[in-house]
Amino acid sequence: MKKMRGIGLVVLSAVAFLAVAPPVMAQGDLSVGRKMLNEDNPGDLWVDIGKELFYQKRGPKKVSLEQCDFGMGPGNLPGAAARMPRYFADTDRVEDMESRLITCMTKLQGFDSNELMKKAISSPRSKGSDIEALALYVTSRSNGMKINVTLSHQKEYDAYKAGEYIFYRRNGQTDFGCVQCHGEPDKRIRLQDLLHMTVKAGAQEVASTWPAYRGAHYVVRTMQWRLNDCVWQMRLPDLKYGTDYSIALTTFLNHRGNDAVMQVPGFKR
Amino acid sequence: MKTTWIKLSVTAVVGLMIAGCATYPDRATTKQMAEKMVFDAFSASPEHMKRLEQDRSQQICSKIGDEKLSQAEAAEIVKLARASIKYPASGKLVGDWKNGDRLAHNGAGDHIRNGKEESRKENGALCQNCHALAPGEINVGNVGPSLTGYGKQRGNSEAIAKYTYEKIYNAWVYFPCSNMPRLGATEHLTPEQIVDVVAFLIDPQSPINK
Amino acid sequence: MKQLRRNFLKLSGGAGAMAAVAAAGLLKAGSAWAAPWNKGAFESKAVADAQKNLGATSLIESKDIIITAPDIAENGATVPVAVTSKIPNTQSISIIAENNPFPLAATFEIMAGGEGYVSTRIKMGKTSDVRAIVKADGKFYTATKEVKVTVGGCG
Amino acid sequence: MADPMKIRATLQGDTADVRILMRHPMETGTRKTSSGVVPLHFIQSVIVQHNGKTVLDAQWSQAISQNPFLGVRVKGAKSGDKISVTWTDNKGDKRTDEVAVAAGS
Repeated sequence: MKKMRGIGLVVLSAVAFLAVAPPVMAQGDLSVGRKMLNEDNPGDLWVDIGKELFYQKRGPKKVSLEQCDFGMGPGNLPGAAARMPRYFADTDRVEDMESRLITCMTKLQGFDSNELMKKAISSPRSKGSDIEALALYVTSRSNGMKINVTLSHQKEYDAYKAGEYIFYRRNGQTDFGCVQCHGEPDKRIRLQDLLHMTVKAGAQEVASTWPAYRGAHYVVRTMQWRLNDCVWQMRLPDLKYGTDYSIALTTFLNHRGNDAVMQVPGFKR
Repeated sequence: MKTTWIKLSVTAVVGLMIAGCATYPDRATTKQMAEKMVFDAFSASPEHMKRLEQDRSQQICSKIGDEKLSQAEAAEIVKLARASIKYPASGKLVGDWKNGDRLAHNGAGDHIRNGKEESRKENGALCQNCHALAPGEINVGNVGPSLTGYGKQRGNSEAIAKYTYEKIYNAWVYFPCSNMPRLGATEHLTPEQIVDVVAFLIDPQSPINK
Repeated sequence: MKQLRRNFLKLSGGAGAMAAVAAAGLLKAGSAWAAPWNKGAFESKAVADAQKNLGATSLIESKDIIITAPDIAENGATVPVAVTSKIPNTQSISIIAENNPFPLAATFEIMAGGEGYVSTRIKMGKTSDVRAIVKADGKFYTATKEVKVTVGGCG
Repeated sequence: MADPMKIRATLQGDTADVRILMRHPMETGTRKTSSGVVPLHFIQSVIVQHNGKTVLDAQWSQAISQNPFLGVRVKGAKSGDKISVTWTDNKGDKRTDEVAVAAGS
């Protein structure tokens, strides 16, 4: 230990370091911070909020969501999210977590679906939306279980193939499809890592980490938000909530992400 | 005629399902379903909805999985790209590198939120999002190749200026279906903006060549 | 005695604070006693002033202070920073983000039974040295680590 | 008013590894929204106690991130010991939560 003459010395050495630092070196330098953020994820705070919302009697019909069937029978949550999106006979449609929640909140609780969708994606720095918290809670009940999105109903096959088609479909001012950013390993937009989704490991990360806490927004986000933001960056118009487009893309990615172990909330920059 | 055919194929699929043999839809059916999904998924003015419509080049370039571009398709892309390129009225292809530097670091323009187009004086050139630029810059992407030392390696001849201008205007003229947006052809950038970016890339004084 | 004085300071902090203290039953035995908030240090705009207000007139550079933080922060609004002090009798750890408008982010007083370790997350407006100041046996020790902050997104 | 914290306290040898997540806006007083500047609102004090004895007395500024995290280590802990955490913000809001130290894995 030696006495320091002042801050100037430290600043000088920092400048010297900058001058010799290699230009770009993302992965290694970022991993320390990512590990620290992942270990203690504020998104965990929303699991309990979602749980409370799930069991509360809510909506015009004043009932809880305990009778909501996520594919494993009414109220049977463990493992249900790991198998979604999937076909639901009551709506004769393939649904993902967000669209299924809207179905149940509309049919069972009597909420207005347009109102729900309007509020589904919360403002950054807010307390988050009900659907964000509920989606996290229900998905967290599959934590530790393997993703197992099976294709058996014809509509599931259709969703998968349509999702694949959309993944590669180039459009808009940027000429982008999803694959332009997510088709190669170790790519970044500026410093932000892009998952390599055309290989299993990348698809597995998608399938097992949403809903996630979005650090820059301080709220929990669902996959639907991720897709909205992607198409915004692609310069496409406003993506509607819970459409077959999103469900198809999610079916495509989650099916390819099978066998990943669910661990939500994820932590995203 | 066409719809009848699709109806028939859907019936066939339903038939299969009942027999317990649901399977992947064929190519034409997939396209039909997915295209409908695309146009049902967005709420926008007719003008903004047009962004979802693919032009001929985008259609060709939307290869699924490992599908490859054929020789004939590549030739068609190059031809379409060549035809798209417009040059600045001044005829000068090298502009102000300082403005080009600013544009290269600007990732904005053409976004749509809540039905409204981003209000900006001008669009950014988006370079920084995908390319390494001046030496030592950290906050740069790597989806495209590094542009550090671009002019140092290639020089700043008229031929290089023309190549660079065309590459930015419509990258597909040299690399059919590459990941790079056709920045001039889609009117994201004006010819006048592109010449400034050309200067940023090839001018020996530009920080990218230091 | 000392605790009573602290509590008095707390109470004099305004009616709102007083109501909160009373409502929370802070006056009961065994409840948490907070040291008064170091207004001078937290409101200092210069690093040197913040240091002075912490009582640290001279700093000894120490390798026994380990700052764990990313070299590059992906999001300046949430920069994880952990400080481990191996200096015996560590009494407090302060975290300073030198280029922030108000550099002092936090001060942790560590009592007997606490270990010389804290981990938290701070906001950083721009690339800066993160400085830890450790008080041990009445002396002040320090270490720094640079964290580069980039703006996120493609905005 | 204030939302519950999430506290994990796990024994590692005779030290409890304590990890605390809190929900709080941690407003810097400079953020502008369409309805004006959001007033300064942040946690100023966090106290961590081990079986009723204060082991950490923290003072924070508005530079601590929204939805704060605090990690500390408490020496001489046993499984079942009580760890309690109390935060107080600049508006006088406060919150106390408590957990028992869990045996390490």
